[in-house]
Amino acid sequence: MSLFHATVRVTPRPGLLDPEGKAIHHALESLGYDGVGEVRVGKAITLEVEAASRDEALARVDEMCRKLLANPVTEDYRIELSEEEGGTP
Amino acid sequence: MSLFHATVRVTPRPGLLDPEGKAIHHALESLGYDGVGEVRVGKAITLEVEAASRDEALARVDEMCRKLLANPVTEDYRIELSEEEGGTP
Amino acid sequence: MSPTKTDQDAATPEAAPRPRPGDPEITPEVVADHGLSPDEYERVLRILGRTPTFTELGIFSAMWSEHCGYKNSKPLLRLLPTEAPWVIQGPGENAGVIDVGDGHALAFKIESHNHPSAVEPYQGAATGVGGILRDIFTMGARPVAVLDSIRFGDLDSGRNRYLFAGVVSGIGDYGNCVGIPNIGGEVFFDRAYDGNPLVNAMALGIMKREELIKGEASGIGNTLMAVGARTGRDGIHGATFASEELSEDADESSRPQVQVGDPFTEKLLLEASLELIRSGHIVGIQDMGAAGLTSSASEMAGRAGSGVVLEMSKVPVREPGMTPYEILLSESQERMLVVALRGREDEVRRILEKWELEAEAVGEVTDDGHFRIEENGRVVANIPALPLTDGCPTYEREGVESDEIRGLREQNLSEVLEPRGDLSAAFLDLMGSPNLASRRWIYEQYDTTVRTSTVVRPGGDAGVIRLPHGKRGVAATTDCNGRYCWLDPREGAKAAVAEAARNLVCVGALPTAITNNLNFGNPLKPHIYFQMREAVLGMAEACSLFETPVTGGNVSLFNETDGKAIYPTPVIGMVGVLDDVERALGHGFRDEGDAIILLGENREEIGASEYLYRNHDLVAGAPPLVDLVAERRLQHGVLAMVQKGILLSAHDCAEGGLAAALAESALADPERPLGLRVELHDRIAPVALFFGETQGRIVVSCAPDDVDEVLGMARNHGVPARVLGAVRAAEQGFRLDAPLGSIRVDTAALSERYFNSIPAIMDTDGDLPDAAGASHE
Amino acid sequence: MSVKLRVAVVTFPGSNCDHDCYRAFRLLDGVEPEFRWHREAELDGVDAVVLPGGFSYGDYLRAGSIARFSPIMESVVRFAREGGPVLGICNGFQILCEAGLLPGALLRNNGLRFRSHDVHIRVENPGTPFTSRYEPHQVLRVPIAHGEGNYHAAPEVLAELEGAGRIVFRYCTPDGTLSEAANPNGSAHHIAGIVNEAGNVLGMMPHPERAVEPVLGSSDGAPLFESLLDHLAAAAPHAGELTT
Ligand SMILES: Nc1ncnc2c1ncn2[C@@H]1O[C@H](COP(=O)(O)OP(=O)(O)O)[C@@H](O)[C@H]1O
Ligand SMILES: [Mg+2]
Repeated sequence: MSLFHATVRVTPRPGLLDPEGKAIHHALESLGYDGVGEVRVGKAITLEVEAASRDEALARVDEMCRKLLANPVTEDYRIELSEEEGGTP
Repeated sequence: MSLFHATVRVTPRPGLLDPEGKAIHHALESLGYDGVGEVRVGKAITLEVEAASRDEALARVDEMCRKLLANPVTEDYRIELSEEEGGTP
Repeated sequence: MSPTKTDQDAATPEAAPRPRPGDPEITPEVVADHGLSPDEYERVLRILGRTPTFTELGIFSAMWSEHCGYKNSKPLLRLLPTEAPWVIQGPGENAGVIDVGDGHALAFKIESHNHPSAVEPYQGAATGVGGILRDIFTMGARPVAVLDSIRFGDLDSGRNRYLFAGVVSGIGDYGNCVGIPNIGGEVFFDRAYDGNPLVNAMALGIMKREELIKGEASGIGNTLMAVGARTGRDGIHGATFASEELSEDADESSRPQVQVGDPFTEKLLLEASLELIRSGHIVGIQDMGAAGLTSSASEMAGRAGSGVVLEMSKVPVREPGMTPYEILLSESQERMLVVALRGREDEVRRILEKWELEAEAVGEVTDDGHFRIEENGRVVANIPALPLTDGCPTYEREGVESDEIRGLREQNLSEVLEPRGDLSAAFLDLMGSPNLASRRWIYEQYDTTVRTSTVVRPGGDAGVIRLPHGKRGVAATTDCNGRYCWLDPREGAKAAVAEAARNLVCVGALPTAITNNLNFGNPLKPHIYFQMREAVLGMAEACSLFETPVTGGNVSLFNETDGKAIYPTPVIGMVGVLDDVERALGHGFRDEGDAIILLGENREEIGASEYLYRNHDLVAGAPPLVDLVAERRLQHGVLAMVQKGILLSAHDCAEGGLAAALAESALADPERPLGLRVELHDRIAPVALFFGETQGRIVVSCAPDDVDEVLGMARNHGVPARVLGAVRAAEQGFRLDAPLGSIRVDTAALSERYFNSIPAIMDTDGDLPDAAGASHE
Repeated sequence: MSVKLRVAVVTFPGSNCDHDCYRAFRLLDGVEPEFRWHREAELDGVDAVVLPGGFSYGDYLRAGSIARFSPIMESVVRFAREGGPVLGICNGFQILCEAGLLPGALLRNNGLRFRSHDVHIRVENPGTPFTSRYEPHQVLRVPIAHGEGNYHAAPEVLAELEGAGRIVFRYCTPDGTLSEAANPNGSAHHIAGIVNEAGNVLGMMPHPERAVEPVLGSSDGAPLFESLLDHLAAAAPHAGELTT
């Protein structure tokens, strides 16, 4: 068993209004930053999972996403995985 | 000027309580996932910035983080940058 | 200045702890870093009969901080009246308790979280609400309402907008999640609070009289259990920190002291605690608040006259490798210390488990009167409990009034009394001042109706909730005008008490008791100590006369940034009782044609007013004087009228004066603003007549048929009264006429100004969900 | 001996309107509300289920996302599929969506802030078990108190809701007009409450249980609970067999 470090990025689905992203965009503008394109805000959930292999770890986290971490009606997700101790992203 | 695509990852500072992470951890456990280590929840903010160079883009986003995107008292941030069209991460 | 307590016995030498490997050595610098003066350290040496260990030094430092030890305020607090037949629990416990009839007892208290909120407004304010709720439910009472009294610098600064937005959402999110309605509060903006916002939260709880429980560690051999959230490294030395001035780089240096609140855990802890208290398995319970485990354990021992021993390795921690020092001084939120009957530990655990929380036995009650700390069986601290909790030196200092402030108070204001420009325009402008405009933007972020007991929501003179079963109710309000207190602390404090009581009678409640939050600057400065002393004396005088004893409160000193102090701000949180909540009255006019009556007298006072600040950028002149006896007659009179059921509305005149009070009553229902026509015959300067903040005035309305009765009752109570005019339809405008000037504004324009001013400031920018505006300008 | 109808009010960790719902039923005759802890597995013969408001599991992650895995939810889903009336208010609505008993999702309010005040809602469908005592297009005044009430669903789902009369309440002005200003959270089609296809599961963001007595400012919510009891009384032949 190895320990894997996962980051799950949950983002509002394209086309869905993201009022928080809009508010940040607006604030950046009023702070004088122009040329800032669309801003979108999602969640980044980091967790550690034990699994025998990278594939197994991925499968487990994917299941967690489908069940709990993301709402399929409104959100997409993406998983990044790295093995603890010298794992590569 | 090129367009850069930035992802800012904002995470609660180590040592600070992350009640949301705690609740998710608890939920994963009661769904039968064991061996899930600490869960922490942060934000992932994506935005596009125009800049003459990669360094300039980084500097701009860094400033945005300090001014607005991250709360210096409770959050750390990390910036990932990629140039639009064929940029490398 | 001299310490006022005699020294206590030294600790028994045989149990003396040895220094822990890795702990810093005790040097004069280390002592100074812990905020102890050389004299205070001398006293520590005498109490212990030896050099303290590092752990012990930390314990003394926290317990003898201003926040826990009340070094500079205790002698002053003794001047306050604390007794009445209806007081069940006065100062000294987690919260005061009064009898409110029908077998119900009301626990209530106010608490400040000023410093944490200055550093991190959202979490600072949220954890402030969490802390005050725990003070209530550790008494055995179910929290039923929250109020918040908050102050900021002017909103033209992005930093102040950021603090204001963060504080309001922190208060809201926490209380909303736990499910406690917010029923009122106050907010005030003035440059005196730049860099030093005040965040005072008050909570009320209801229990049956016999359910009262105290924070005492009694019963030798009983088990101390840590309950609720785990202990982390957050907020270490918060109590000491709260007792120092903020400096320019406060944000940098105070990072590790930020505590993060978890209202969800609080809600579980609330239910579990009430269940525990009712179960009979425990004899005492206390919040691990300021100075965490240290203060809760030593105070519980101190109150019971017992001792305690705690084993550090048993305390559930969030992070590995925490030292006893860290565990003892952590201010992690949502934790409790419980004294369980010996042998009932499993029953306690079962109750906590049901609520998905932990309970761990961490020590026991002893008979040796010592606060003893062990780490894997090795003694790391051993301090006599009583000298630790009660032996903190207290200081009576000399107070001297500042010449500058006296000068401002005595400033001649006759020039500003001359009308300048258009009174109507001045009035419209004034009603858009953040100090007078509708506070809807704030309280619409607060759940005000959860628990289905809120009879009068925020927006009126005081909030009202009904008690379970039957018709009785409780009303509450917070009040204090810092400008009045700055210019004249004694009069200002009296005015705060008087206004609070006035607010309560307006909704039909009999004022019964107060809690207070003394927010001041650095008490070591004579002119600040003068403010404290004068304010306490004014408060004492008013409370005695109104028969509203003080059952508890909080002191927050050192509210200074770079040497500049806030206004002295002794916030009054007052509660009152209603026999029948169906009689509770609102402040809004009802219908066209209703008569508008003024109770009380107009005087030519303009000092310390919002008008002066806004129009002349001036905080000067004498604040309005309170005639306490006349005030009491007025309050009795209004209460009698409300109880008789002949009034349709009642509203007191406060900031912004008579014109503002009339406008607030006319605009009470945003969906149905009303107009009015009022004629005044006072031959006093119009700015004073319209905008002066003379005390002791209440605007009431009644049906035309009841005018004679209202005037008659006023006469019987010795209250000056006269009909001012009548409520009109919105289309007929808002018109005030006086011999020397008049105001005529369009109701719609007035309404727009009143309701939209704060949103217009806050909803543009500088008010993002998180760190917006955090950058220093 | 009169037999009382039984209504289960489910308490999740973090629920805070459970007592309010309980009380709303308590004010009526012929019904016995009972609290059910979320860990109980069985509903055990109750006539209706209420998922109350609050912050189950702190609303962490997404409102309702964790509560829907509570042990009792399996029974609630079964009960609903068998046609039993289920009422989800505020957080209860969010849980119903997360559990898939109702379509769509509740997003963060478009103004990004928690909103707590009275709103007006229009009864769009008086033909449900929860609304029979209301007139068509009757306007009610009830409080809201939520941070995530912005109803969202795919266009085809919205079309289906519209077409089948499954939108039960919409936010409106006091005179019943639909307007953006009267929509407190940005909900699609001004939706304040919807039912499932069979009509027996209602989810709504406003709090009818907080508007059941004049002293609280409004009693416009009371007929909702009365409607439900009418429905249960008419549809519960088994009620006579129970013992009290
Ligand atoms: N911070 C706050 N939280 C909740 N309610 C508030 C707050 N500030 C003001 N309010 C409410 O707004 C209304 C007006 O406040 P204020 O002008 O201080 O009233 P008054 O002068 O009658 O004491 C009151 O009902 C008060 O409870
Ligand atoms: Mg006031």
